[in-house]
Amino acid sequence: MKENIVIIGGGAAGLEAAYQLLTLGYTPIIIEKSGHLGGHLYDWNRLFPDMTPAKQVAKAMMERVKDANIFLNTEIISIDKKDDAYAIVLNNGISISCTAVLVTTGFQLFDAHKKEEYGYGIYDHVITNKDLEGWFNGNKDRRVDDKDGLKAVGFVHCVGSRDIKAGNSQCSKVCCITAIKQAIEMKEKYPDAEVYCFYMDLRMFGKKYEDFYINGQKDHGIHFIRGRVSEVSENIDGKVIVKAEDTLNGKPIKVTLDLLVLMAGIVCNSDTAKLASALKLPTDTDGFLKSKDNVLNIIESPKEGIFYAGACTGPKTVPETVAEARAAALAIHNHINSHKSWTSDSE
Amino acid sequence: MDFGFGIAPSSSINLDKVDLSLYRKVKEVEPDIERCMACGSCSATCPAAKFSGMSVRKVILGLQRGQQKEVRKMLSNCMLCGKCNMVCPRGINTRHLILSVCRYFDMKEEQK
Amino acid sequence: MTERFLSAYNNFVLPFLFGMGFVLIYCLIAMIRIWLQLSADDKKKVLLSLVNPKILLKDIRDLFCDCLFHVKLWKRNKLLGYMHSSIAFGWFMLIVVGHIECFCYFPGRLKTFYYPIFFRFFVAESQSTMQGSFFFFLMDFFLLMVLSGIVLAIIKRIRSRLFGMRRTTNLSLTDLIGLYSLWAIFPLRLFAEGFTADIAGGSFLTKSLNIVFHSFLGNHLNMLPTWWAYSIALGVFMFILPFTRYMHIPSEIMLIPLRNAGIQISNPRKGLAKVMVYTCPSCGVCIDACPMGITKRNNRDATVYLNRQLKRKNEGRIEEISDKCLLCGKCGAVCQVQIPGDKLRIAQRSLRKYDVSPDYSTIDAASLTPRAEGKVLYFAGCMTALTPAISKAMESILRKAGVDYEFMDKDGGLCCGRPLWMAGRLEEAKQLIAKNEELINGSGATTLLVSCPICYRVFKERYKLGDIRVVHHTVYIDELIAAGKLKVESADELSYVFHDPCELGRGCGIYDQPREVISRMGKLVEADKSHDESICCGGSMGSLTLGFEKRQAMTENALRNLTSENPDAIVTACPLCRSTFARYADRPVEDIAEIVDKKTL
Amino acid sequence: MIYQGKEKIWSDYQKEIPDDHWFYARSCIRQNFFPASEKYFLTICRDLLGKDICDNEHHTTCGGISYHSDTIPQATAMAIVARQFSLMTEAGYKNLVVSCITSFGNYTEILETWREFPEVEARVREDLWKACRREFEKPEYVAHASDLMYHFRDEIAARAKYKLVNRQTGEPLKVVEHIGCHYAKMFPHKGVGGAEYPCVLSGMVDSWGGKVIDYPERRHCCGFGFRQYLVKANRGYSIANTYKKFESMAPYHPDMIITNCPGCPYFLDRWQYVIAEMEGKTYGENGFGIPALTYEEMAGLVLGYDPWDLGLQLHQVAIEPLLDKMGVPYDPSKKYLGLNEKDLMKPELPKNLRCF
Repeated sequence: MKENIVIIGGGAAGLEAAYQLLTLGYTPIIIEKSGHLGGHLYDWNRLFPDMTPAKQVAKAMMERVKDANIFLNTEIISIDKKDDAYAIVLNNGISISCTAVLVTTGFQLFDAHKKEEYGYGIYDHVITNKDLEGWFNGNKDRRVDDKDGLKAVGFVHCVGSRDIKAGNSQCSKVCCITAIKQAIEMKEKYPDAEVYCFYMDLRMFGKKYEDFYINGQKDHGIHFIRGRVSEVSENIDGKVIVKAEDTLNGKPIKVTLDLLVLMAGIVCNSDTAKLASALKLPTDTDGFLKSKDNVLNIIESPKEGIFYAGACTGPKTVPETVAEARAAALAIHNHINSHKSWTSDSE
Repeated sequence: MDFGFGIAPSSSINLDKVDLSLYRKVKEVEPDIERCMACGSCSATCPAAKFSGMSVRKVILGLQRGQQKEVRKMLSNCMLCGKCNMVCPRGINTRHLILSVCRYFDMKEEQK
Repeated sequence: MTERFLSAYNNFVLPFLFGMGFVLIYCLIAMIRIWLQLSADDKKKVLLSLVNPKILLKDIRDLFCDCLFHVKLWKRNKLLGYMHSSIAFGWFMLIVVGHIECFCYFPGRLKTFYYPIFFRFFVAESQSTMQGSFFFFLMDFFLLMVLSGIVLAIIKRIRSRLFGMRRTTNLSLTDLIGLYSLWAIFPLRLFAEGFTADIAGGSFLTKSLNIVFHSFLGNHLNMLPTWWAYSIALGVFMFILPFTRYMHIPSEIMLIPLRNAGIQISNPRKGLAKVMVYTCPSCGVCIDACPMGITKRNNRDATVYLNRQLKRKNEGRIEEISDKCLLCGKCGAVCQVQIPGDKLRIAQRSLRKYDVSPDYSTIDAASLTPRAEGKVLYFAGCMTALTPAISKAMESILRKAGVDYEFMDKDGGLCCGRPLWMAGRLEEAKQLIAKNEELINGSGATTLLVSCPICYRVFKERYKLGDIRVVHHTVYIDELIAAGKLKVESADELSYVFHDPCELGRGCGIYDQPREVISRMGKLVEADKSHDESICCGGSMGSLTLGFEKRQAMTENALRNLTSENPDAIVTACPLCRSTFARYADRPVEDIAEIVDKKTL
Repeated sequence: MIYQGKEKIWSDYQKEIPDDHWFYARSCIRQNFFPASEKYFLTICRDLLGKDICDNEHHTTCGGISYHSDTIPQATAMAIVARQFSLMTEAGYKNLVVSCITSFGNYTEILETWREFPEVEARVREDLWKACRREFEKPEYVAHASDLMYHFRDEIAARAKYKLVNRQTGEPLKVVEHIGCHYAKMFPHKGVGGAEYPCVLSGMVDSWGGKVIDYPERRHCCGFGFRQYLVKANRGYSIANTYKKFESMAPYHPDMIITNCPGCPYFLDRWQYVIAEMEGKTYGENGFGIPALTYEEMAGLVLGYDPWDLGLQLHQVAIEPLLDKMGVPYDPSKKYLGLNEKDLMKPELPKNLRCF
């Protein structure tokens, strides 16, 4: 089959869709702006709920798309609709004409610097969820000072999520479970450490998430404090002092920590916005791409021939993303078939 | 010199300094205490709540925050009826918890 | 009969005499100590009971039925019953007949203690008489009886399953010594009397053995050593008896009059409780009966182990066993010596010191007192607030029957005090009971209707409510139907099994009325184990330490027992049993009130 | 502490401050607490730097103190502010420099309210016209006097006679900077460096040779809190706040505190005496307190003005140890001599807090 299908973004959604399209007999083109495939999986260490190594997942997904056309370090210069097809010009000089475009541009993490009161980039021992995954992956990080082991570690949920003033009213969905996962991992590394999770709500919606939470409480003794951290400061030893309200107690609370981890939320990828304006794709009230229908048709854009999968339409977990990618591949297949019958009819 | 006022005590709880000895003792004999998710079912069903503000949820939280005095006050009208035990969705043995708090509570420590 | 020795003495009697002397002195001291531990009230009660012919008669009957005939055990297990009564009664008769024999021939020798025991050694049969053969026959007969019991005991030790026992206790070293010395006594006696049968005479057993011996042992040289062995076995047994489970033999003799005098356990280590603990024969019947036993790790938490640990003063284990128990009372129901395991545990729990003690004096009773002049006062209890189907059904029944009633704790009330009592917080429970008495007595009601057996038990046992009648709803409904106030619409084809709640059945002895009611509603089937052997639902508040997950296996086991006849629904009469069973049951679980409400006009 | 991180934030919160032609709005309480501060603001700007600053005797309180003490509604404060603006307009100025932090907050809040709700502004204009036949233009720029000082910090540094350096050790002085709550907490973009890590004072300290210390309770209120102090029943909370701040900064052993608010230097200064009386605790070296200065007083010291002319004898906490560290000469005998050598009388010395 000669139909060109362009997948924008080589993360979990892009890779899964490409694999499904390959099995359907197409040769999709993956355009990836970075130098590697796998998206955020590449930076992550282990995935909830079964602690699967992210590398292993990414590798399995990459293995299966070897036959696709893959452009790494590539960005789209322009994209235009020409008749029934889309003409795409890439920064490496290549032009592609394609029948269907699958947007799998995913998400980016909220820039934790913006929550100035948490002092990310200012205090010596404040890091983000992603930094911690990097550290789990073996990256050196001066901020994680574990020379004498860590005695107290805190996790701040909802950093840049459910925060109108930070420009994101939505819940990022995965941070609660990620925080508990990381808290458990820290407790496994430092069994004597006191680990605190500062949360507003715990949204344990997914498979085995609640079990994770109970494990975190019972087997690991993680302290869950319902209250959003209001301010962070540093004491003379360079330790982090966190203040919050213990809302279940109605009292302010203060604790000194060796490490504070900010659970930066999920926001729409800034490159997606560029793409959206080039294609005149509408964005939804949450800042993510707007689907044709948020109930029945999350994977189609309002524009014919443009499809969505994964976190470009909102925060999602990996399995949700993978499921959407499969659905999108099938929708593209159906689109091309109906398109063909329509063109052959008119001939 | 008498200024007619004094330095108001802080209402803030400093987790670095909080006295968790009672909490730890109770946790040893009733480890399920950790499983509380503060749903408040126990407080809502408690027949002693209207007399002494009894709430197992608050008792657990109070222990975790070193608020022994408040805990003691709440326990003063507990009738050990076991309703909290029945409603707890996390299966915490609240009666054993309450008895253990009463048992290991150190009056001398509180009077200090 | 003539005496063989002028001195009427031989050194071999010494082991027996030492053992006998020791055990008698030991028991005497123990008895005095127990007596001193009794409260003045209890002492008075016991003394009065001993001059009350009715109680005295009961004491004697109990002594024979329990100690010698093991009537209870016969009912439960014929083989075990025979084994125990053959040894106890046979031995008892050997002693009695032996003394009578001695009294007939040499009454002057009775005072030597050993003479009647070793009678056959000291005498020679001068002429064969009818009287002599009669005694010879009786003695051989009872010896055979005991020996048959010993044979059974040895088989039981090797293959306990043959006797229908799944689990039994592990014996301690002293118990083993006691056991083996006990086993040895009677074969040795047989041998000893066998050797002397040609001199002192004998009957079918000893005489025959004597002939057998003579066929290959020509002289009497073997005689003295066997009598020595017999005496040593007796001496060892009696010497070690106070340190073994066989202490139950003298203890039970003391327990029977104490219990019949109606005194109660107050301290788990003193007085009545102490006698009870020593009366425990470590038979282990309670191990199979214990509902916690379904989980292997709870096997060593049955009452027999509590008694053992109380004897050993192993505080850690005593506390663990006491706190874990569901207080269902089944161990007491099956116990051969009727040791109330639940009461022992409550007494043990009551010893604990608490730094925080509740104080209910600030609760304003006046504002809580219901107005129910001349009415029936319905008390649903705390638990029923969580199973509102019961109180709704009960109200509906009362309306249908035209009963003028007042719902005492519709908007919540005070706890009845039973949970505190079970937790061993007796003083606090009494405070709460006093508060509730104030409310109920102030209400002007004539009847206190209770639908929770937990409340019912404490109302019955501990409340002073004057003329107010306390009645459980199972009984009350039965009365309403019998009086024609409630009309049963139609009995249906469905079959129901009734679960006897611990507090209602074993606790208050109510078994028949609920069955009477149910049989009017549909077909009543019985569970595998029911009435006083019904199995606790596992939800009991009696246990202080058993967590939620640990109870699941118990509930499932109780459900298996209830559904042995595959009933369509399970009926109970306790809100706690109802909600506990409902959690895991594969068929409807309902309170008796709900069924009645559905089926009556 | 990662300095580059703060610099990045500061770059996001820079505000435009014109060089010249300002209408000066004085503070009602500063003139009483630390009268020399406002005088030396004018001296430094006008005489030293040659700037045009208009000081108008007809202006009144801005109403901020009553507004924050819940004694007047915002409408009243708006009418007062409108009159101040009309004075500025009449004087021919477009830039407003405000001496008081609460005034600065008050002006900012009112201007932002008018921006959001133009009908409120129209109403205020009508009220002002009806009341006193005045009209006004809104200021083009509103700066706090410390913004201006921050703006001129390098020019002052170039003229400095003394540095914020310990003469004996050569080490920079450890300076606690305390920003008034109403400076940027309400509108972070109106303050130099934003609300979380303001650099208006730390910029001056850096520029004049000192070292800012960042302690955990840096953001906390000085304890004045208007009603917290003004209502005696609440006064325990007021001092509790101050106490908390001192406890938090104590491990750093600061040499001085500088502030840009009228209430803060007053309470950070006077409460040290009260804490010493109540708790027996002092926070400076050798039983002294930590001097709490206004930024003008600090600038005056750096520029070499006489400490007594700067009014430093009006502080409760003895200033002498700081002067000794900086090497600023002073005549102890003239400490309590006022204008024309009038005897101000030496106050009674406190029991626990060491003073001269």
